[in-house]
Amino acid sequence: MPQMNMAESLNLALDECMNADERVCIMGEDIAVNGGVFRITKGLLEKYGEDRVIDTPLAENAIIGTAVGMAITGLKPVAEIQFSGFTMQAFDQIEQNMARYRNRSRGRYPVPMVLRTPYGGGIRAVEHHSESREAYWAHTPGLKVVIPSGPRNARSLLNAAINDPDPVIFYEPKAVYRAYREDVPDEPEAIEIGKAQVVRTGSDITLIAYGAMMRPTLEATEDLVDLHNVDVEVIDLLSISPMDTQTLVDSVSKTGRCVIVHEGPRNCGIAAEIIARLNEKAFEHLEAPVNRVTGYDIHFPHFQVEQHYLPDPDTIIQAVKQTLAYE
Amino acid sequence: MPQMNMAESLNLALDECMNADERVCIMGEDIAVNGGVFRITKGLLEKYGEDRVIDTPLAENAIIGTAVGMAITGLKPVAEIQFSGFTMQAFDQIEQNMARYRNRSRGRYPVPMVLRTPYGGGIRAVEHHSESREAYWAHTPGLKVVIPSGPRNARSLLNAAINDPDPVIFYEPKAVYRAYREDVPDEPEAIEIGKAQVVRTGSDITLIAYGAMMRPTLEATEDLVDLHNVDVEVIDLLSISPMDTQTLVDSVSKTGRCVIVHEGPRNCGIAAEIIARLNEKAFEHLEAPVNRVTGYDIHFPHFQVEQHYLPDPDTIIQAVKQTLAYE
Amino acid sequence: MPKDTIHQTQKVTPSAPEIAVKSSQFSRRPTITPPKPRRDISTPSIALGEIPNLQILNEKGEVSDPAHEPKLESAEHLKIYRAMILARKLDTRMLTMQRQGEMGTFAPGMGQEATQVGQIYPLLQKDWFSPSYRSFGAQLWRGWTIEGLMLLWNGYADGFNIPDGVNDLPFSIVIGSQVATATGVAMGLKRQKDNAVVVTNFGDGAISQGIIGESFNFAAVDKAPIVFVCENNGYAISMPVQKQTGADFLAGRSLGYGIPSMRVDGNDILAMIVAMNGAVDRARRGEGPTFLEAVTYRMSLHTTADDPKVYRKDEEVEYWKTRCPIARYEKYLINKDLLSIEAIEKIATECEQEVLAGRERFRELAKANPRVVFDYMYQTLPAELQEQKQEYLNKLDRKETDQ
Amino acid sequence: MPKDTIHQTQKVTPSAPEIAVKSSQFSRRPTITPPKPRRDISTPSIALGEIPNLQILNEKGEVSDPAHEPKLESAEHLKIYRAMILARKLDTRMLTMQRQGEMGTFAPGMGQEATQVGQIYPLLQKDWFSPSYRSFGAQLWRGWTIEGLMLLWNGYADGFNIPDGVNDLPFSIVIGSQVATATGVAMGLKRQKDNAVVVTNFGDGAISQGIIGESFNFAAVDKAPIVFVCENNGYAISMPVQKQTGADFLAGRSLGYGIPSMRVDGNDILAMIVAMNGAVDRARRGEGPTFLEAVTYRMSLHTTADDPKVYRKDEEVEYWKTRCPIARYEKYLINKDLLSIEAIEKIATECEQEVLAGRERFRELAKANPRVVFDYMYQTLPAELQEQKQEYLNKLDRKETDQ
Ligand SMILES: Cc1ncc(C[n+]2csc(CCOP(=O)(O)OP(=O)(O)O)c2C)c(N)n1
Ligand SMILES: Cc1ncc(C[n+]2csc(CCOP(=O)(O)OP(=O)(O)O)c2C)c(N)n1
Ligand SMILES: [Mg+2]
Ligand SMILES: [Mg+2]
Repeated sequence: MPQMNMAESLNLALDECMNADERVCIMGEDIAVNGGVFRITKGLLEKYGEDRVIDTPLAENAIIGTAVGMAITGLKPVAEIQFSGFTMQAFDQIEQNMARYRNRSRGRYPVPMVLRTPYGGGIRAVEHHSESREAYWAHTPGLKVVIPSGPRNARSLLNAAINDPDPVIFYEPKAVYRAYREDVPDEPEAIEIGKAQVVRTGSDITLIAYGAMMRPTLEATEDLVDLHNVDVEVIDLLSISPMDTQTLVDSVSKTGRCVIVHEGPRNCGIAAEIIARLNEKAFEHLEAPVNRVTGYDIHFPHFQVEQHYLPDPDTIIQAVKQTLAYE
Repeated sequence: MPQMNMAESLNLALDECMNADERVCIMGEDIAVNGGVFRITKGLLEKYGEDRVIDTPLAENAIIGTAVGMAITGLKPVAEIQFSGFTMQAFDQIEQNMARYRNRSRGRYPVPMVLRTPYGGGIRAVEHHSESREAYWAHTPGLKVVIPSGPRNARSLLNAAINDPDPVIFYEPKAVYRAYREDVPDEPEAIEIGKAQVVRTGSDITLIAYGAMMRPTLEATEDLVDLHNVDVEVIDLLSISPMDTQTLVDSVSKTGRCVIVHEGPRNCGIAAEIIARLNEKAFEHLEAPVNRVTGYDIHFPHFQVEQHYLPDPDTIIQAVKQTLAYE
Repeated sequence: MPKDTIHQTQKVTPSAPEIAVKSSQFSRRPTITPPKPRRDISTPSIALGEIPNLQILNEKGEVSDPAHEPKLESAEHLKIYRAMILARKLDTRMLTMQRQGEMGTFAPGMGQEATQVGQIYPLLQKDWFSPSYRSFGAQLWRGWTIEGLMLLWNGYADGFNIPDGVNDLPFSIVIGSQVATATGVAMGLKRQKDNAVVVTNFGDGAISQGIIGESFNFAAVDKAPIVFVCENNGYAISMPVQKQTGADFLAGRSLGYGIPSMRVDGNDILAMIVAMNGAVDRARRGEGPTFLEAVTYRMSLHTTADDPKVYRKDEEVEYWKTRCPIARYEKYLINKDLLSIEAIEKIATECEQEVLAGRERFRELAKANPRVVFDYMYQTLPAELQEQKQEYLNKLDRKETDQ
Repeated sequence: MPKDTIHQTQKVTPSAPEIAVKSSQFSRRPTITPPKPRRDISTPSIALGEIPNLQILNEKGEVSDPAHEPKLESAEHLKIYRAMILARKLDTRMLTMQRQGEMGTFAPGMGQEATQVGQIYPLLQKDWFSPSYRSFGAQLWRGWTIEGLMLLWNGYADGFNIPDGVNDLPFSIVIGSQVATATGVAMGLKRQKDNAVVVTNFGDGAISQGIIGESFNFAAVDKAPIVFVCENNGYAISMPVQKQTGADFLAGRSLGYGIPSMRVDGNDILAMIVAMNGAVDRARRGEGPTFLEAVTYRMSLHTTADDPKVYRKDEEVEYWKTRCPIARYEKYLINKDLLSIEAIEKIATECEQEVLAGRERFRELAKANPRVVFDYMYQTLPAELQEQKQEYLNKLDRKETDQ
């Protein structure tokens, strides 16, 4: 099992999917000759040629719009949007065609495509390069939304997304791309879109996070367990929509307390939806208000202060303490 | 006090704002010569001339983008997007300029503009003409989002939106445009963006709704009060973002039970956010899970069956009964 | 018209004027490569060439450009004529149905029959068509059924079922949106090397949408096999095309993207067929996209919810009636002895019957099934949607009990 | 350069070639009104006219088009030259700072100094400028400070403070986005009749964005006082302009919208000044928008995160070094006896000092205040955000205690 960082494991997933299925093609700005600004598509042009590795002109809406058309003819396009902030440009084609074509053609034209895009803060980037707006897509019927948290699950999740018969938004935590390496099995692992992963079992409180927020969450967990003697259960959501409500409900029904962590804005964010579901299905087990540790409802700040905006282990620990203290 | 329907009262608000402040100008597709496809801007071209009543070319993104620019020069543009489904085309300029310019210019260029758009189902319209996606905007920092429910509050709320120093998304429940008439005072009433209205006080359960959903909610209320002997408290949210959390918390703290009604998709919708806030601030008072009566996470169906998609009094009554039955 | 014969149209000769040459200054690929300057700016100016205009039949039905008059067999002429009549009959009938409460808001196509039938005439069955909403005429030719169109405009999901053997996309209500999908389809077909082409249409208002420019660019860069047809019918709802653009005509819009273009009299079926034939052939030969501006007129309402009296003069409509595409073609066919007054009446009656028969089938089929609204969302409905579906079905059950 | 003198530039004579005439076929307003056909298509074709190319100084610094050589005072020439040197010095210094960890990722402008300074030279203080991110050179001229630019590229919000007396918009990172805002500003200025104009710039990649086409259209229809400048520097990150478009050049892109255009040698400061002067005058006279394609070259990296070796050859960069806009202008000024080797060195040293002084101020100012991130969201912070702000401030307090 080779050690890989997430950039490499995503590249591996693309490579193996393109190798296995010649309908898979990739497209986006600077993804061919340049191998992508984060080098996720490096080397694929040389292997699969211009027809399947397509450097597109600079227009996100048309990237998604044409990918939908290509999918309708039977291809499986994986379109990259260079930064998730620029999915706004493609909102029209995402909401109006990508998410709808199966339904509006009454099943005749499914859209088995993937929109890959790096999201989130933490790399000292300029304006519009640190957004986390997965909630927009969760609120959009017809899409699936998944977010890996590490090299290993990134590879399997991307593989699953590419092989999914429906359109998938694949958010890549760019802060994790080169953050660490981990063992990645030679063969792709089966992973089901729609399933969360309990990464640590515990009995005192449930911590729910995903993507780049798994790292501060796990860091906080370590402290909580080691220094504060709190037996934390940690869930990596992985699939934002559909969501593995059952796993969340089971966990919180057991622990009675919960903290949810994400970096996107709070208002109508993913945490709100999780709370609504826990309210519906674990109400009688809740011993304290579910706590949200999220980004604020402000624009992502300039990078000198981004670390203060982003949820960090300390804030998570505070929230856990507060939630545990609730009587 | 003349009786007016909502189409007329909105027209009145535009007229009085344009009359009072010559910086106010209106723009959009078919709004000048044609007076708008719903006739909300009727007669204004004749009164205020081409420079202030602008028929734009057919491009929503540029409508919002140029409105932002006009606002930066000191005008107060009120831009109409013909149907809220087509705000998707303008997502880019809404999120990236309209919502951000005050902040990115460090206060130098506020954007005192309004985006008016008819939303929601119920008028037997074709695809893409019945969407309710106010949650997108609530999730977007920098915006305010308001939705009137009747002729009288529509007029005051639009007046407040136009006079607000920040960008406001103004959703108009098109099913209500001509649904009924009510007394509208001659003078605009002071109304504060960010405040909800308790339209009926009660002690058993809180019903929260807004926009077009106020009608089925009030109808359900009548039945609940008259036939089922339930003392319902009803809140018209009016302002979706910012939200009048305090009024909601006070009400639910009193009643202990709550049902929220909206027609947009459920996942990450406004109801989820309300539940999250009640969970945070009224937890100890909740006697039952807060119930959501919302649109489903599917595309708005073709109009022959739209009445089944939309929340109706019966469904609301069922939800109230279920919530009251919870022990 | 029997479906299997539709796509066996006759090869059109002579061919269209050579548009690629005439606007070649725009479509010439770069020849200067580094290390020389990428763009040579040492000449005092760049000549832009010209855009051909094409009209073959003038408004009196006379041949004004004999060099381009297509040599079509009589049967072919009658097939085309009939398709235009059928489109108009459907239009008229649906308007009546709408006024009688049997039809939803829809967008009549009256006056655009030549543009409609001409734009898909050269397509084979394997080719694709991605239309806007005002495209009955073309859709009927492509194999969509009368009852299907009636269903969908009356709010029944079943209207969106794409008939067997038809490759087309369902029409799009979102202005301009279908053009991006169409471009993607063309890019996909090209990669699958099956030599099929795509036609997409949009209005004079639609061309203001950025996505159409983006699509032009993608198609040009990819040399995708697609023909873009702008049906300039004079209005986008209330907005006259003169206020929609600062240019004098729309045909120039594609040139800056390197896509050759032509302006066609869209009320002249022969010009439409010849122009489209040339453009489709170009696409099929792998020479990339073409753009046509078809100059026509919306003789009827924008939609049945519209009142054109607010924004246009009756005299203008009257004027355009004299340019009616059907009348013009009729005169031509009569002059050529291909059509008699009796034949005209016979065809009119047949088409009316066909529409009425379609309406009968529509009436039989017009049963809304509210239970299916979840069924085409995903290949497999996720658990959370299964729950919502159950909740929804319970609601339906309850309603039925209540009733 | 003292701020108050910046905007007192000399009136430029002779004027630019008459572009409005040369491409008049596109900008001519409709003359035929109903009941005649809105669009006359009876002529066999529409001649498109031509796009002027403008180069005044060739790469050797010789005057290649004496008819258009602007008659500028010596002091004016030196001011312009100095502005170009200052831009390059800032660029070079920031690259060093970035490599030394004192600067965030930024987009160097080396090679584009003539395009930069030329495009805002004719602007008055009351005019507006809405630039893309690669616009140091122009922003310095407009009154943005060195320390401000350093601050913002190094992630300090204070860098976005717009200096007093400067009307400009902060540059935009979102490709194409600034063009819509600029168009709206122009529409706003026109309505307020204060006779000011707007210049906006964008790249050869940006022009693929639909919003730019939409903005062209809005500006043309409104006759808004704006000049669109496309800095065609050959690349959009790794994408050569030849793959970005199917056309041979970009200047044609606006014609289909009815906006006249010109191609300018963007490495020729005199051509840039003359072309911009004509375009700005046109706008100020109320004649509407103009589009200029400035052909230049990005001599440096896309951003400091980029490695151009992956996608372009050294020999290409070498070739373009011979076309350096500064060297070319220097030769011209030396030939004209306006500049000596000593003067060149003196100006270089002064500019270097100015940049270093700016860096000093930057270092003093470079204190991030995390406490203000909520402060410019709304005029009055809503209650729920006040709560979030408090939560956030508590977190900061806690951190400070922790440290
Ligand atoms: C994106 C979008 N914006 C607005 C509308 C509303 N609308 C429907 S038709 C129409 C005018 C279209 O005019 P044109 O493109 O000329 O086509 P025509 O109706 O004349 O066939 C408008 C504005 C829409 N359907 N989609
Ligand atoms: C909407 C959007 N899409 C993508 C990007 C990422 N991006 C930044 S610069 C760039 C290339 C721009 O090229 P060009 O317009 O030629 O300007 P240049 O960088 O050459 O000055 C890209 C793709 C962005 N900033 N905004
Ligand atoms: Mg039209
Ligand atoms: Mg460039």
